[in-house]
Amino acid sequence: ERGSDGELKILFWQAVSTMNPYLSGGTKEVYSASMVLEPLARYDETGTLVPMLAAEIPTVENGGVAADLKSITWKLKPDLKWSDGSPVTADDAIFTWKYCTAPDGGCAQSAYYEGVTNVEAVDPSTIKVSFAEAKPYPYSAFVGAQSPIIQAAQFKDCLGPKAPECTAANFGPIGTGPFVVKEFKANDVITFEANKNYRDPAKPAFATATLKGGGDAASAARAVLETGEFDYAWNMQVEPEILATMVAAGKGKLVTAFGTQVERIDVNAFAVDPSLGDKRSTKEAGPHPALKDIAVRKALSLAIDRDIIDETGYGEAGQPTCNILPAPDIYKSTDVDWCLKQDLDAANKLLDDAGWAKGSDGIRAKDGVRLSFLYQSSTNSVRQATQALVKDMWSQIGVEVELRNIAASVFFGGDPASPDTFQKFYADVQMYTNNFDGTDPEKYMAGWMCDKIPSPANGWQGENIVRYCNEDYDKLVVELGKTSKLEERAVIAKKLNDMLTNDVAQIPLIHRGSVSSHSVTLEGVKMNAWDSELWNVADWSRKK
Amino acid sequence: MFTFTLRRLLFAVPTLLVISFIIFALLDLAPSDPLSDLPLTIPPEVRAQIREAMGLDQPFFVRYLRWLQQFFVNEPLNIFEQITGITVGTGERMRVLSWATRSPVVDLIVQRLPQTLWVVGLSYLFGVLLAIPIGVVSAYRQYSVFDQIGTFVSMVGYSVPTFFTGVLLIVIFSSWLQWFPSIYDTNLVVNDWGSFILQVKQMFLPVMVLTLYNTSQISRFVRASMLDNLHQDYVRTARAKGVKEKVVLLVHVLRNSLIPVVTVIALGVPTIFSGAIITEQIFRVNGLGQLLITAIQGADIPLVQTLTFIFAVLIVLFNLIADVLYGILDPRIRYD
Amino acid sequence: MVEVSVNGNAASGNGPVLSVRDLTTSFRVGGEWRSVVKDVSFDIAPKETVAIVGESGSGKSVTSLSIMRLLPANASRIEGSVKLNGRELLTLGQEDMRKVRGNDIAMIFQEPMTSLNPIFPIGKQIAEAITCHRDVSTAEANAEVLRLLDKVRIPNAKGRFGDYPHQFSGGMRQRVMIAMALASRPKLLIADEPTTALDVTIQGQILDLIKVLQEEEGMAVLFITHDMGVVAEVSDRTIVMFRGEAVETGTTDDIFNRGKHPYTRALLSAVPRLGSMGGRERPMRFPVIDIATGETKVPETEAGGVDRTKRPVLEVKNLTTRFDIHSGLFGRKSGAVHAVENVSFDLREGETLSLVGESGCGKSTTGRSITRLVEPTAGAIALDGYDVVRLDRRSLRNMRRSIQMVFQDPFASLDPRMSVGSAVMEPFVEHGLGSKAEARDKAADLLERVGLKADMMRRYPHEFSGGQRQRIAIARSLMLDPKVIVADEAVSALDVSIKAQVCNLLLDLQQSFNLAYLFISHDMAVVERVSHRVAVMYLGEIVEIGPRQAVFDNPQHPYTKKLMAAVPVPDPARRSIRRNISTDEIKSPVRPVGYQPPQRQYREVSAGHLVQV
Amino acid sequence: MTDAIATIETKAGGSFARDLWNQFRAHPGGVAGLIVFVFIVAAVFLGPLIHTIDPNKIDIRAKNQGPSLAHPFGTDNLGHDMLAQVMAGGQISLAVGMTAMLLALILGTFVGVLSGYFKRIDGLLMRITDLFLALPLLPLLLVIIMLFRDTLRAAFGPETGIFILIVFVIGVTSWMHTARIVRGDVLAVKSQEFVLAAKASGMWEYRVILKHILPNVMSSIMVSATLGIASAIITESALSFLGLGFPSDFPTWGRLLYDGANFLQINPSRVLWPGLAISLTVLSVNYIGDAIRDALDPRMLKR
Ligand SMILES: Nc1ncnc2c1ncn2[C@@H]1O[C@H](COP(=O)(O)OP(=O)(O)OP(=O)(O)O)[C@@H](O)[C@H]1O
Ligand SMILES: Nc1ncnc2c1ncn2[C@@H]1O[C@H](COP(=O)(O)OP(=O)(O)OP(=O)(O)O)[C@@H](O)[C@H]1O
Ligand SMILES: [Mg+2]
Ligand SMILES: [Mg+2]
Repeated sequence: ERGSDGELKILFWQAVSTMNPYLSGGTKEVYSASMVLEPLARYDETGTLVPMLAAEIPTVENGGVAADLKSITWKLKPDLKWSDGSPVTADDAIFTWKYCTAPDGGCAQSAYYEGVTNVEAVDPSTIKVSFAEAKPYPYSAFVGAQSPIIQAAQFKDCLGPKAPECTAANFGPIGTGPFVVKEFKANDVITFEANKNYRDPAKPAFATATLKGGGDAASAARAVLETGEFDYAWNMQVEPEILATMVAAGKGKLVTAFGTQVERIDVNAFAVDPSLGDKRSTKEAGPHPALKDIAVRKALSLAIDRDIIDETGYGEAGQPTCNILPAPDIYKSTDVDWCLKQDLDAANKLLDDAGWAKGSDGIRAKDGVRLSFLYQSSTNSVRQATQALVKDMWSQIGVEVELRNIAASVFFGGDPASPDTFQKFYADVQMYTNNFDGTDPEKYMAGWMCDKIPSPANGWQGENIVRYCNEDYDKLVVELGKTSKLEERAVIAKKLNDMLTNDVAQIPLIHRGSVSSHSVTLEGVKMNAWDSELWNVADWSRKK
Repeated sequence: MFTFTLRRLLFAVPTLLVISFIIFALLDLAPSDPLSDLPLTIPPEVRAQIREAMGLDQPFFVRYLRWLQQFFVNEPLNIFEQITGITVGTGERMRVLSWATRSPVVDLIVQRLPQTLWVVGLSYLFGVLLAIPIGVVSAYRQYSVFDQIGTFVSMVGYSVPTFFTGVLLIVIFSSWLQWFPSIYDTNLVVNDWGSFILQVKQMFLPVMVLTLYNTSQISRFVRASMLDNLHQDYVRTARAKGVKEKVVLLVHVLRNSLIPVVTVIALGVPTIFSGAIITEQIFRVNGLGQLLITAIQGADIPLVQTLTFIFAVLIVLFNLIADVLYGILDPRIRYD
Repeated sequence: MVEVSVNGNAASGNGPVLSVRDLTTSFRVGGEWRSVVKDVSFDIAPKETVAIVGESGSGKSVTSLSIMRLLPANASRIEGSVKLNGRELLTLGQEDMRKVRGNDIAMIFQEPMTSLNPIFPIGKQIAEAITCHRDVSTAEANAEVLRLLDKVRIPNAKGRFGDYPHQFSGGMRQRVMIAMALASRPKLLIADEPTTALDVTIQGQILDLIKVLQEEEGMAVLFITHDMGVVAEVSDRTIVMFRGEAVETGTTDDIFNRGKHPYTRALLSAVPRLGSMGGRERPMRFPVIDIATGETKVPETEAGGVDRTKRPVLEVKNLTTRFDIHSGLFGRKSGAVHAVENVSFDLREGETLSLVGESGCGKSTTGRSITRLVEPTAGAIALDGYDVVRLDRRSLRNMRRSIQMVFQDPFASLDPRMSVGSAVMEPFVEHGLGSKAEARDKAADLLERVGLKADMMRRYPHEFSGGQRQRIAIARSLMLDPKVIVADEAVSALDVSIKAQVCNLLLDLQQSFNLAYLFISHDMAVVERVSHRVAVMYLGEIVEIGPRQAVFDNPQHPYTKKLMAAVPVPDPARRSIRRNISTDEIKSPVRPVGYQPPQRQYREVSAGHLVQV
Repeated sequence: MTDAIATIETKAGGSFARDLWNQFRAHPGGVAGLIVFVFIVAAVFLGPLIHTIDPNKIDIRAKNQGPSLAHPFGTDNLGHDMLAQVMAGGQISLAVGMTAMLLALILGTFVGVLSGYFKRIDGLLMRITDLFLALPLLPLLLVIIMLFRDTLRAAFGPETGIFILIVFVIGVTSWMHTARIVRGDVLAVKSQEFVLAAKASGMWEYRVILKHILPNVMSSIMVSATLGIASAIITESALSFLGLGFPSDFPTWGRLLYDGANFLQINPSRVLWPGLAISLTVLSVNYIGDAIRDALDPRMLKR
């Protein structure tokens, strides 16, 4: 029964800064907004699309998707109401599209509306989205937690440059979800209460909810697992043994879901010697003197014991992997596994055969090029532990490593003036996690194309961080774009993945899952890696 | 004294302008990026649009001047309007907006102020209130057991870093004993005895850690200053008059000793407002310190700029207040 | 006055107010007890004034503080007996003792500058002395304070009730202290060097005041001083202390005329007496008497004369130095301290010109202007061929080799963290006049010249006495072979006997090196002894200048006369003479912007003796 | 004659330094502090000669161990030997503490002396002090790292380079208190007659400052120095705590403490030892500072 279970206490150790996912693309903002705002459809815990505001998922079969793949038509559920009682109509969806695509609005999710030429109301409850070109995978606009429908009435004066000025709306959007924002304290705490107009009269079970922010992952874990002060905490990036002791307290448990995140080590294809100055890490610098040799790259990958890394840094939240595209299942390649097991002998042999001989200092060298690498990553205790482990492992094959960690705000920041961004990659190798939204890998795999290499020309804005360039690969990607059949797409995607791994364009390490913790008294949590973790918060309840 | 104050105030304006410029330039130069915590899945074009919406594509001076206008004209006008209800002009003017939250920075600060004042301010107050008697007794009974112990404890108090004591206390009192919550609830409204107890409980650990630190530091000052004054000629005069020892100590010596201490205390007040970054972080008190550190980590330049600038204003102001207090308390000092 | 024998039990009708027997006071220094007052016994009869006299460090203050029991309890030990009207004080409980202090025995201290609490208005501080012994209302106490302030002759008592100590001059502060001491009509007043820190004129005022009040109130006074002149003026009986012991006790008259102990005689011989130079033209050394034997070690001899035919080494013409006062919002100039106004004089080799005048009249500023330690506003200074006012930095540095300074405070004028050897060598080394070894030889030589041993060079200033320090400072000033030495109150802070020694030293050095001294002092008696010529300054101007003999024997300007009259006369016979000195504070030299100093005319009384008209 | 008296009272001979040492010895806290500090320094720099495990050696099988004979302080979650780490961390922390303190001291003294001695630039310098008080440390660190890291890395190698950066940042942001205190002292010393005497003897101003002013403000400078070491160690720790600072394979006490904090329950010694090391160092240094101040107290020198 709605409101019968009292208060739900959620802890996000990174605090939420706004409730409008269009203004901040941050995961925490998207998740918290998903308690209030809903899209037409979203992914369930298995990565399957399920209708939310829509009555059903449009497909070519049911006619919802046009045969030429150039439009998709959604039907709203009947009698949908905003939390203020007004009806949800197709106009709200149209407005949402306009809102996110308005010039100077800085909409963080505009990628979801890419290629959309028009959104129109067929009737008050039917929305037609048209695309410029055929879209083999048309579920982007209004799908997933990143692209929810906002109320036209509330945001009508907030278009374009005015968007940030509508503080009240951004902090307390009117939605259709199970909860309503009662009070929003930016970067601190959000108080919710149950939405009286929620379409399921029995839900949510909780009368109120608070979402508290701040602190660090370990203390958040402690608050749920050990002291029981909170019901749910997100993103438990904590050393596994610590989590294990906390879980032993018996107040809570961990839940994990695996999405598409892969912790990887990028190997730079271009030379990065500091003497090259601004040419560093660009085509002009020429190929990397050591890493251009596939034997070296392969040896590096072989020398890594991914199990140990997983065990010390990830535990349940990670699995060793050789794939850069680890999920969903249909796209997951099973062909490459040569790197899963550490094989120092094979690695040493590879290097010996390739002529990299150990010098008096134990470091291998060939033609005056020493295998001495600068290995950078963002500041984060798990990453630093991994760095230390990898350094140790590589030292066993005669490779010397200098570690560097850079504040995340710099490393992942795009400041073109900073030498320390991961896009500039002024290092031999670097480590971070990347993934893609939703379940379709096409755009993600396109990120290794030759023209996506970051360079001063494109303001270092390109997804091909490793500077991989392979014509065959590019051709396959183009083919993928033309293929609409799921099975065929999967075959191509796996091929792409295998190419990347076998060429050692980068070294995949760990397939990372999202881990959250919840109190043993909380029921109904279905951990979801494809959408907001709070996607089914309406179904949560207190164990009696 | 009045003209001295006025002159210093006038002089403070260019000083603050220079400071604000330097801070702005520093923040602008810093390589951290407000978009860095966005998922990597957000494509570069979208990032460029977001930057543009933040005004980041504008030249440095334009942004600085705009901030100046927003901070010195718009925000005060806004406060004026809120207080008086009179609308000046169109009433529509750009406020200083945080990049991360897209909300007015001043509102954020106002929201954070209570926690910081409660926790950091209260511990400062406790620190002062405890430090004075401790310092007085320590000095009066120099080299006594009390003094030795007091000296040791206060040494420990400011030698042991708060991030060590803090973590230790949380594990002991929150995790093992479960006496106090490990997370500060900013939503708690104190309206009855029960909630008051809760409030006291959640403030206890951070306030204790900070109070220990503050007490240690200030009591050292009080002690030193008392010792300086205890051997002054006028104390002998007072005794020779037959004044009671208590009065000698508490009226003659203490009053004189407090003059330098008061200025030290005044100079320390701005640090209340900067929050105790690490302590707030450890005890999850979402106060100004936490706001500042998240803003810095998130490269939220308008927020960092405004916070640090307010901090600079407080520093300059309390420097002045310290000087003026000195002049008021010590009749020998006459500026002008 | 009643004659009371030393061991007071033969007292007439009423016994002694205070009776001290075998007082021994020790301090714990580094774990050991060291007595600094040994077996001192004396009595004070009602209405009697007893003086304790002795060198610095002889235990005078400790004696008085022992009586009051104001010494630090844990580091001091008092033995013997102190009886106040027959009541033993040393065994009294803390609270009872407190009731004695300020009530039965009151005390005034040496340093009026620091003995008052700086942050309370003086009215309040005096009232406190009343309220802590008597249960009176605030209004009554305040009325009483006003009466007391009137009594100690503070002009406009009502208006100054709420003023703070720093708003008073030294003399006025000492009056406040006296008022405070009188608040409960004590039976005994202990005055510990109440005038030492004050100017001559002010000293005279305070001495007079104490005498008058004593008569009015009928209290006994224990007067502590090192100045025999003061003793002669105030006391009925005198106790001479030497190294913690009372070496001689008797009526003041006896002590002065028939003192037996060699130390007493040494003290007396060293006292400069105004008028003792009558008829002599040139400066004269002080006699120095050996304490052990009582024999004169250094006889009085006349110093050298001055060759008046040579060009002066220093010529000062119309020197004016003003310090601007800024105030208001933009710090505009709102006035100026006219510290030195239109001062002219000259100085020849081997000559001593003394600048005298009360505190703040601009003596030091004149000295500093000549050395360009402060920038003169106008005027011309010719020193040994340098045009001082117009020198650039480099030649200024060279110029300073010709003129050196010796300062008042021997404790402040040496760097406490530099060995005296380095301190003396420093100027020589800094000017690159020779090697380190040469510097050392010269310094050693000079140290011996000033009566110290060359092997003291490695010691630090705190290991020397005040007199020794002043010798070191003098040695340092000689290091550069200067022509002129500005001695700014160089002997004022020293004890009588040491003062005599240092003056003798200065005279000796003058003869050996043919030095010219600009001798700045407010001590007329010393000035009379050491100078060839004298200039009297008042409010920044020279009001009278001329050969010493002429000025002292025939003072013309009223201010000069006033100064002369203020000097205490070390002759108990002339004790009852009162000076009738006004109670004014010193006039301020602060003038508004645009103030035009009046044109002064000088009248020549006799050859070289000029007086402002 | 009185000269004779005074000479009796003076202790025969004795240099300034010896006096100082004698005074220092009379302060039990200071002596204890000195012993502890010397012990820590010795342990940190000589200890590795006895306990020869490489601090960066990873032995993953021996992770999270409690104290044992092989690992007296236990091991961390990667199997690093904690004792070796604490010793290596101590070398860096102490070196950072000392050098950053020296830098802050030099800057603070420089500014303090100038603004105390030259009235004309006093206002300006004090306002600059205000500016530095207001400067946010973290962005400054980021900027400085961005601007100078590569140059310094090229010139001094990665470790020394980052060391110089950290030291520079800590030094540059912590000289203000020294400056204020020194300024106050200079104002007091400047008005003493020996300074005037030195000037009157024709010394250059800078020589006066060097030879007379500086030695006389030494006592505050020394106290600032001891406080400075302490606060530099704490600041470095705080930087590590906030995730900036040295590279991760460069243990410092602050980083060890920070990394260990989460393991407090599993392995308390991970927090205890670095925490204790920081606290004891700072405590002993503070006591030493106290003793030095007492020993340099002019009241002690001037009888
Ligand atoms: N609190 C104390 N502890 C140790 N020694 C002391 C203390 N007070 C005074 N003395 C010593 O006692 C001796 C006598 O000192 P006292 O102050 O009585 O001299 P004084 O005759 O008053 O000299 P002055 O003329 O300089 O005032 C000195 O040697 C002094 O150093
Ligand atoms: N640097 C200065 N700035 C402003 N006023 C000053 C300065 N130096 C001296 N004065 C003022 O100039 C006047 C003369 O001072 P000066 O020191 O020359 O007097 P003095 O005759 O030496 O007195 P004393 O006997 O007290 O030493 C005093 O009123 C003093 O306050
Ligand atoms: Mg005395
Ligand atoms: Mg003077």
